[in-house]
Amino acid sequence: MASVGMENTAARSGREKGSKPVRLAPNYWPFVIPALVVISAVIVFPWVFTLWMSAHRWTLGQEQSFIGFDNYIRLAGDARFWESLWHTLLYTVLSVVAPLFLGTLAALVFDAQFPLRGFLRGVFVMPMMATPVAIALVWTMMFHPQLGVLNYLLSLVGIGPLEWIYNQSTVIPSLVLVETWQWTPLVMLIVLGGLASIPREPYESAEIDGANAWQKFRYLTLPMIAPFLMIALIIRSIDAVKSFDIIYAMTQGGPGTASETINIYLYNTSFAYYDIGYGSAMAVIFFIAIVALSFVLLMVRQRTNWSEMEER
Amino acid sequence: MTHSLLKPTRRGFLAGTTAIGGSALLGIRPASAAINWKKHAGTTLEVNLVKSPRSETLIKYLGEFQELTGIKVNAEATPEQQQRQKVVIELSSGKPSFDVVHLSYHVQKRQFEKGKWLADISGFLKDPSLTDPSLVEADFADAGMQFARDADGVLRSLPFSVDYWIIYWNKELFEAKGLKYPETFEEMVTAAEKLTDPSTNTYGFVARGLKNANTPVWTSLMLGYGAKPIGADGKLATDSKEAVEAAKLYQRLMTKAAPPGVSGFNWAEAQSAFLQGKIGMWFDGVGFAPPIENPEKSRVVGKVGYGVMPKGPSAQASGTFGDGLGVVEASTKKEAGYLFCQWAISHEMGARLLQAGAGVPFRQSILEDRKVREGVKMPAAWLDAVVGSGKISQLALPVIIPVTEFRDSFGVGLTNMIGGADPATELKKATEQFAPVLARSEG
Amino acid sequence: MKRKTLDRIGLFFVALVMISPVVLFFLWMISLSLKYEIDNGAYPPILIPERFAWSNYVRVFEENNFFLYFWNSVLVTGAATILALLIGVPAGYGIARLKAEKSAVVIMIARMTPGLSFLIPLFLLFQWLNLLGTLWPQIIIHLVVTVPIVVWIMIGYFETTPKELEEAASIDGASSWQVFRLVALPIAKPGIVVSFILAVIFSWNNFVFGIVLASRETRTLPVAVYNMLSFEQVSWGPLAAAALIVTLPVLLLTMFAQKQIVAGLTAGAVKGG
Amino acid sequence: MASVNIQNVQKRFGAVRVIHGIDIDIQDGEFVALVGPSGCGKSTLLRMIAGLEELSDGEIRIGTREVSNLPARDRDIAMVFQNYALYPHMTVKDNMGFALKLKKAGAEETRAKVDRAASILGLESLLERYPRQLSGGQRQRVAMGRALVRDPQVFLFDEPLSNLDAKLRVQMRGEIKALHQRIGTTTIYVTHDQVEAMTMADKIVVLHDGVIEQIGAPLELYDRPANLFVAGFIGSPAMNFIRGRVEEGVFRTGNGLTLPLPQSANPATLGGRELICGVRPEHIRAVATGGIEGRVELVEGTGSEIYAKLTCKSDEIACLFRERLAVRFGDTIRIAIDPSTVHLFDIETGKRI
Repeated sequence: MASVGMENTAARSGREKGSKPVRLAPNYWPFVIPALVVISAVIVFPWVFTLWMSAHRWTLGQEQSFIGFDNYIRLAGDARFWESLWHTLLYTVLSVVAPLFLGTLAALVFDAQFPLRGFLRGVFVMPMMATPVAIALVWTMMFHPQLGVLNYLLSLVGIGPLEWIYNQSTVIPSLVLVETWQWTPLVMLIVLGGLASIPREPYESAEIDGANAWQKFRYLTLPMIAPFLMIALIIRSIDAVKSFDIIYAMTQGGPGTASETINIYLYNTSFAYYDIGYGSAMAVIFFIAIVALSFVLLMVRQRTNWSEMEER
Repeated sequence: MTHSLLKPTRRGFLAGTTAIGGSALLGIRPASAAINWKKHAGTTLEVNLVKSPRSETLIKYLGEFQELTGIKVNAEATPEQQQRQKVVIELSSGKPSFDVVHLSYHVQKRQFEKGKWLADISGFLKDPSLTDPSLVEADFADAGMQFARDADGVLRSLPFSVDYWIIYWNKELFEAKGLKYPETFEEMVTAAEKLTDPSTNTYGFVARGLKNANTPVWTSLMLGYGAKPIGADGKLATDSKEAVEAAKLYQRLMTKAAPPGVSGFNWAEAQSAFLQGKIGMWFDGVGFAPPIENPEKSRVVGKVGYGVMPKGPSAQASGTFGDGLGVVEASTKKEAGYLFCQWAISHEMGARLLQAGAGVPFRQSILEDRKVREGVKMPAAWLDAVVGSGKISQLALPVIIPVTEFRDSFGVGLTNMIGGADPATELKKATEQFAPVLARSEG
Repeated sequence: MKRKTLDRIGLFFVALVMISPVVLFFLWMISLSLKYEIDNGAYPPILIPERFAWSNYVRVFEENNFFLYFWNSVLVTGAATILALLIGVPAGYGIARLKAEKSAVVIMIARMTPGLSFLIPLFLLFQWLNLLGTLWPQIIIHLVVTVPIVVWIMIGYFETTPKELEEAASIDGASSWQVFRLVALPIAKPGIVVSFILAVIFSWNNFVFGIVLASRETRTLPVAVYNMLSFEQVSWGPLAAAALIVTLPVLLLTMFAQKQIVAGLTAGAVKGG
Repeated sequence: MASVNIQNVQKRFGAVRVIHGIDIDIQDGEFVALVGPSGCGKSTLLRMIAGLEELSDGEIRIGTREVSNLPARDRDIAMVFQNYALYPHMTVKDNMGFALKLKKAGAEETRAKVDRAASILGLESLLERYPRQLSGGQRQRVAMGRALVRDPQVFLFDEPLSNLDAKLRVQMRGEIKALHQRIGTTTIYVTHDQVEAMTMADKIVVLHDGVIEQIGAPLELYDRPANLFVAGFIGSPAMNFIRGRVEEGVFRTGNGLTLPLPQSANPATLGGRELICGVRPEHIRAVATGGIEGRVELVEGTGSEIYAKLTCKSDEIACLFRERLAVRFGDTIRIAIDPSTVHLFDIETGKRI
């Protein structure tokens, strides 16, 4: 027990000098450090580097020079940038609202009991994880104004022909159609989870109080799934605002610049015009906007919480 | 700076054609005894190509080159847009992953020169141990040499294939309406409008409407009005009277006679539409004959005429584009790379290109070779159109660095015109938008 | 009772209507992939052609080295996922136990950042490290996607596992590493499954990074499919066939693991406050 | 087995002190209960003994070893948690053998020890089950079994019975006590339930706001609570506290109610000051005549006893009668208090006089 005694005196003398007592709680930093290193290298470093590039005039193949905020000033006066901002906004709002509405509807249906429910739900969910580029290419074929199957189907019911992604005024709604097709299942699954967590009693009591189906939905279901709708809204907003694959593969921002979102403009600036400095400034602004958006959404979410949600 | 290159090339082109008339006799064998093809046997070359029927022809016969030289070639072909992006990023980083690069002159020439990315190969060309005696600068169409030489006159690439824009026309539809192939712009428009009948889903004209892709359509039309996007004084002439006239013509064709949705059409959509037999005329590059004559893909096999661009009010001109192969300055295998370029533009490979309809070589000796011409699998009319276009060839895009921005800026305007916007206003707007970009690029 | 049966049949038909866009899309995709060009361009469209163009699939593999691209995709996705699990799971544990809210926010922002903005800096980094031309740049850049997902989901999981279990283990004589390996890790197994699936899907589907970083030998499937939009040839059939080949693995995964996927996707937002 | 010495142990969370310098001596083999209301610091103290929480100051010894700076795993203790903390991914057998596995004990030894603990606790038939397949009482037993297998120096219990229903709680209480008597390992038992503490412990430590209010044997605390807090906390129903003054040899409230003084009290020294008089409800008898008159405000009968609340001259007094009385709401009855059971407390300090 000699060693114990030594430890004992060492510890005591340590305390007498007024130093902090030895940490007993397990040290968790070793668990975090590898990830910290990787994240610094692949995430934080690019952030910082982008910031640095944005203060330079830097076009591939040409000399680079420090220009301070000039890229940002140029951005403020760039009509195409503001236009792309507007497209991003429109695209985001539409591709949040439509899936949210349809997804809720689908969840209400799939929450009920009917034959083959599990199988049908499985089919419904398929688009969600399909490779966006692959999907987009097939949609492009379907949207073809003369040869596409969609116009044919519409012609059967006497509508059309529409020009879909080939017309400046219909391109964004058409892209949103694809986005909706792909992401409605996600909303459906989230809301379905919400519906499953709703207690039965309020419905029984509402039944006794004489509520009809709509009233039950409006005054019970809707408020109770609100937090889940909020989750869906947040995820959808963040994904929609940075949507790239679908737009790039289908229209590359066209016709004209009618579907050019910030992300696409950013891509074109950096990789088609090689104007990396300017593209970086755009990336920085875009980044700030996304972060701001998500914080706003998170704040709103905390307000809509009717209870601390079940952890899982 | 740029205008010297933009001067009409017709004269030089014609001169080249006649001067080299006899060189076809020099034989088809690329393996001239003088060249030491095996000099770099064992080397591995990385070659970066634009995906196209041209590069596919190269890749198809790559085995022959490897056998000939003992050089191992890793050739990659990526779609044009991606290839351009990737190549520039790699080159500008100073350590490209390839030794030989395929470039589109009409888009990248200036940029490559400014970046000093390509090696000077004029020395190689004079070295008989590296170069076949048949390969002389004079054999190339004038446009090709203008493309290949930099501003100081140094040769930095070998012209590979030229692209003239022609009119593909559906003879059946023309006959049905009792129409002839148009001789002038005016006739072209009238024919297009007459052919158009939305009730049967038939349209008289199709061309690229998609932003960026559509700009060459307009600049090609502009040539017919005797104008170019950048005037002889080096200033932007994109809102000149001629430019506006060309844009009006574009607008008229694309709104009155083109299928719905054309503002989203690139060559692919236009081609799909034309192949279905419901389009009277299709205006695009010369390389689309193979799919048209392929019964697996086309409903118009044997029904298509190939026409030289009709005459405009001031001139008859065929918009000309081209690509070349260069050796990368940063490469450590420049000679091996040069051997590859030389093989790629050799008489034999050029003949294969032409015979398959995959592209048109810049070398006049190939075009003039009767034997080669006999082997062409495409209709004779196509070859006639090629040769005819060669005679009125003019560069259709300005030789500047920001070609992509140029095409984007004016492309948006043109797309807007299909949507009904006023050509003059759109061009003015685009010019104002593009002017500072151009200024910045050369600044 | 009868009323209820009728209701169920009604709902069944409503559900059929809801899935019809999905079914039609995939049917059409299959149809496109099995038709010759001439049938693909036909109007009115042909759903089931007289001759099936199996050659479309053959062409995809013959002309494009699709086996190599498939294998590249498997390697990139596999490595990026496994590496992300190796570093992300312990990190999620550490952050949850340290209650390091700030690092959690960094992770969340990383999840929201558009992938594009990472490309140039990392490209230069890879070049400096002389990694270009290998699969490593893609594996590493995919970590940008996979690590935040894994960490984020795992934080959520470890926060919900009772701390007392770990205290019990440490009283039982376990070191912190043993506590993690023998107690925390087995309990969080469902979370690991979820983050594995999502990391695989997101990595597999990623397209942006490949456009710039992939080359002939290192191309992954989504890029390869996009590259099939070759010049001067329209080939809807092979294109659709390739699209189908690319997306099939993840489609299967989605169908079998939809529950876990939702759990994972919502985890971030649930814990997002 | 070992004694446990706690000297001047303090705990601060930032600027907030939750434990203010505590000293406890626990003899080898003793069963000590730490009781107090929630938030009094008893669990924190236990966790400091366990090594799950750092000491801000002071020291803890187990046997002769100073353990304040040793991690939990080196302290040779076993702990039973409130919600059992069974490893959900291990069978009962593996749960119980986990500590031995970590010690790299042989398979034979592990099996023998687990079997022995299982037989003590009657878990033999459950060894292959997973925690989720067990009832609450069974889980509780497995948690104890896990501690038992360790054969540690000290057992720590953190409110182990609070998740059980009332009947099971009483049963398990007995079992733990029996177990301790059989094995004799030093045990520290945290609870907020004074009944548990009273019934099980050799020694009770009453904690309140991070300080020890009193340490003593159960009956000592009951009979001679050191202060108002302990007096009110120990015993159920709680002691009556009545404000008043000592006047003319009796205790008189502001409403004029008079109560007897304990014999030990010296009226002379206590006169004039305001004091608190404490009387346990069970020490009040009903009498036919004399005593104090009161109106019945509330009656609750359990069969074995009757709990009544009276108003005596506007002062409220709670009584617990062991005999069956026919009292109803509104009745007037008479009660008597044995002076020997009366406690007096200083109103300022709360200390017993």
